[in-house]
Amino acid sequence: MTLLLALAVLGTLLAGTLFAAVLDRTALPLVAAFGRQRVETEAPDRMNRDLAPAWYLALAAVGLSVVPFAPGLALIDSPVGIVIWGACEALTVVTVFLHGWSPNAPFPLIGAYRYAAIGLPVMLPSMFVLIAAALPAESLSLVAIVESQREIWNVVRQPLGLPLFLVVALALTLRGPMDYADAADIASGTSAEDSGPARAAWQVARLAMLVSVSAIAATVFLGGPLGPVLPGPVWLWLKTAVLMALIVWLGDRVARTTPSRMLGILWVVLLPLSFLDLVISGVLAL
Amino acid sequence: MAVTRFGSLAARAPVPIFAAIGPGRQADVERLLARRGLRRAHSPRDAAVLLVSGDLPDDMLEALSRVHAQLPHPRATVRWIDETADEIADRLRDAWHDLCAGVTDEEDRLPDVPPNEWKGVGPHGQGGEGMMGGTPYGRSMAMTGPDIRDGLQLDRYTARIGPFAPMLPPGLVLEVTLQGDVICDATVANAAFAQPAGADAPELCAGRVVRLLGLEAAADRLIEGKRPGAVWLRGAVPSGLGLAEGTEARGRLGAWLAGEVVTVAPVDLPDFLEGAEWSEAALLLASLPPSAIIRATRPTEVA
Amino acid sequence: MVTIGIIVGWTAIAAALVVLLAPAAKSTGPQAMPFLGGGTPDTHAWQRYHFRPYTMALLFIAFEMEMMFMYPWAVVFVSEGIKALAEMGMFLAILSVGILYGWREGIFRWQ
Amino acid sequence: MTDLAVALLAAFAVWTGWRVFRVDSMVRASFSLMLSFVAVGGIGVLLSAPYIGVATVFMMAVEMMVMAIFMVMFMMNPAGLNPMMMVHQHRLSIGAGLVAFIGLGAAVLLSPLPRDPVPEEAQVVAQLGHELLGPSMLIFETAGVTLLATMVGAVILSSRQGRYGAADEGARPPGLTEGGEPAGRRPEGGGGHGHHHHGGH
Repeated sequence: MTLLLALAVLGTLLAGTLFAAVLDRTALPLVAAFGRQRVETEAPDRMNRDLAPAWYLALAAVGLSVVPFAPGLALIDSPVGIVIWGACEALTVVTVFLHGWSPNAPFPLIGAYRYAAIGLPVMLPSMFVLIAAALPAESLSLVAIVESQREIWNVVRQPLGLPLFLVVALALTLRGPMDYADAADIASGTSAEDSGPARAAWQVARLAMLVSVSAIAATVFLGGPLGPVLPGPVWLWLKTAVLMALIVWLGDRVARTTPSRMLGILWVVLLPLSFLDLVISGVLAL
Repeated sequence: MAVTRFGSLAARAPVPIFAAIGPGRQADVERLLARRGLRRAHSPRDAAVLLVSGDLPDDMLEALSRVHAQLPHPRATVRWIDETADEIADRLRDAWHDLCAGVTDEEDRLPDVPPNEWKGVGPHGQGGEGMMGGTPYGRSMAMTGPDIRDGLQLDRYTARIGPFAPMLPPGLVLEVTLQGDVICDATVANAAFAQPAGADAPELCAGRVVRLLGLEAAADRLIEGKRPGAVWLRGAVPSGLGLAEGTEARGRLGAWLAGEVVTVAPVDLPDFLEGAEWSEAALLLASLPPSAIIRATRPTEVA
Repeated sequence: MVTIGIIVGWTAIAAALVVLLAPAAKSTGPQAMPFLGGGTPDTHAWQRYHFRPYTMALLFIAFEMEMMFMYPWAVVFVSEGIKALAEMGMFLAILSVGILYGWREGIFRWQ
Repeated sequence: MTDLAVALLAAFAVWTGWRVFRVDSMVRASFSLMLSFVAVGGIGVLLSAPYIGVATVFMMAVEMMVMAIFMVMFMMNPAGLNPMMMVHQHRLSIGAGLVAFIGLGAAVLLSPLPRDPVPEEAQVVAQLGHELLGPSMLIFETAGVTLLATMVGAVILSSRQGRYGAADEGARPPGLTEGGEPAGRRPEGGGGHGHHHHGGH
């Protein structure tokens, strides 16, 4: 059973990444990048440069592993599923920072520090909305959170939850309005010195993370594998695909403000909103 | 067989181009790269073809060679002198096809030497004494200085950015001293290249700002004369940024999106940039029409 | 046990994949230079980097610490009922004072 | 099997902990320490404390990120471009480390540990929650006030610009001797050299 689930996770990650590349229109550029030279910068931190995309990819895989593919069936069926996902988010910040730090070049370095400034406080709304989803389930396990949505999905129970989580998703996948790591004013930031296969590996990891974060959002807010007629995994895939398209669409349509202004918005607007979300969810759960 | 199939698949990807824009060609290049099938790379590391447009002054050739060297192999250079945009687009595609087929490549134009001699001197072979001394790997380490915002004595990073930096106006070389991402000191080391009035076209100016706001596709749509199809464009530009003659960056972007030409009297650029964060500085420069920037960086010609 | 195995497994696969797919290539001196649009740097980019929102980072650590109490709280929220709501309300109110204070002092700006 | 996994994780934690003092780069040192804590968190998970274990990983990822930022900000040669020695007072620190290790090891080996494994169906997270809302409520609320004090203290100590102007206005570094000349840099930019003193304002 474990092996079957591991294959399901791997297959979902591969197919999802391919789908994400098509959505993002980066499939062919990625193929082209694999055939090119990988430039080495002056005195880089080689170990961290090589491992940053690997960690990012691994975090995407671990994140997807806690998602139940059918009711009661997850590869990592842990009683603390959402805490594992939270740890994946925290480690993503570390990974993106290392990616920007390792080439020893100014624009990646600025991108790395900007991402640390934005990525850390972005985790707070994420934790609040996931905890709000755990209240009615009386458990931190994603399997239990799915079970608690048999009657009504969390997207209805906590209307602020999904929009706030989409902001987190944009930040985790370095997209559009929350892409402070790879912005245009710093010549694509942490990726500015990446070329060839290394660049492609980082972009693939970014797309894989899109699959994971969408699957988590589908599980927590849209009932995951629950649904009539079709089998559980198919429902999960459908919901994940819809959310992936939504996140890519948002990333292409919403403008990005300056990092210092976004920092203020995060603490002063989004954090109180996530407080409110928790209170609504708490009162409803009682 | 596998190699050729891989190559032909890669050749169908949009051509990754890094543009080195010369005098008078900014508008042409921006319109060209908004076309389908051509992709504007933000960094030469992401590009395969270097597009050199216009007549570059001799003192910019070394910078051009440096950018050329920074493209990964295999790479190609396409010069745009007086061909039409269609011809150049075809030549760019041909160059990319040749690269994918593995037929062509170009060598560096600069000698392969480290920036400074350093090996074998000092206790660790770093070329000097002490923990911060010497030029390890050919470069010295940044030294401390007071910050302009909070006075902390942390490192100051000085570099010349440009003339082909994608976030700055073409030709402009800024010598900046950064602490973190805040500009502590800025001087204009080379003026922006002269551009004809066509570069002030509202759709091009709006496209430049929108690109900095992270909306690549919307910027291309604007340049093609379509609606941007994006939200929070004006709102994303901080209010109070780039105040010149009573208009600020946000207002100028609004005017450009409405299709109006904006003229601004020359501003004191270093004064504008000092104390700004790098992202604000880039937005601010993009929010000034090229004519204003050119006059601002060439004070002698104004007088 | 299984959990740890799975996590270690994914990490090992990802690391092997990335290292195998992306072999490092030799670069010449000019090619290795950091990209500055044709410009040159005076020094290494690695520096005592002035991270502007440093006060925010300290406040964030304290806040994050507090969030760790909320996970076990969420599990027993329904069974403890109104007591849990009141207690967490009090806890969050205390910490909100900290955020309000930080906001008044302007720490969410680039210092 | 579990014993072997615990031993391997413990070995990894010790090795990465040792690496902290052997690498030159502050970033590498910080994240070596993080890996060490991640391994300890893994041990926590294996010892049937899933919440504490995973929360350790979560917290340490965040904290080591912030630590790396501050280490790079204030340390000389932060990236280790020149080789350097990461430790001071060698003998003393080795001695202190050995004493701590032996002391803690002895405490673990000599104290009577419970032998009965936690039953599969035990709701450890729920038990923790009931504990927090029941007997340990005072500790929990005290933590809230302590963290508030931490926040206020951190803001006061580190923020320069506040509502009432710059924090170092009229400030003067302490003297090297009691009542002596101020040492170090003056806020108005004295340059930090011992020889051109002008009285602080």
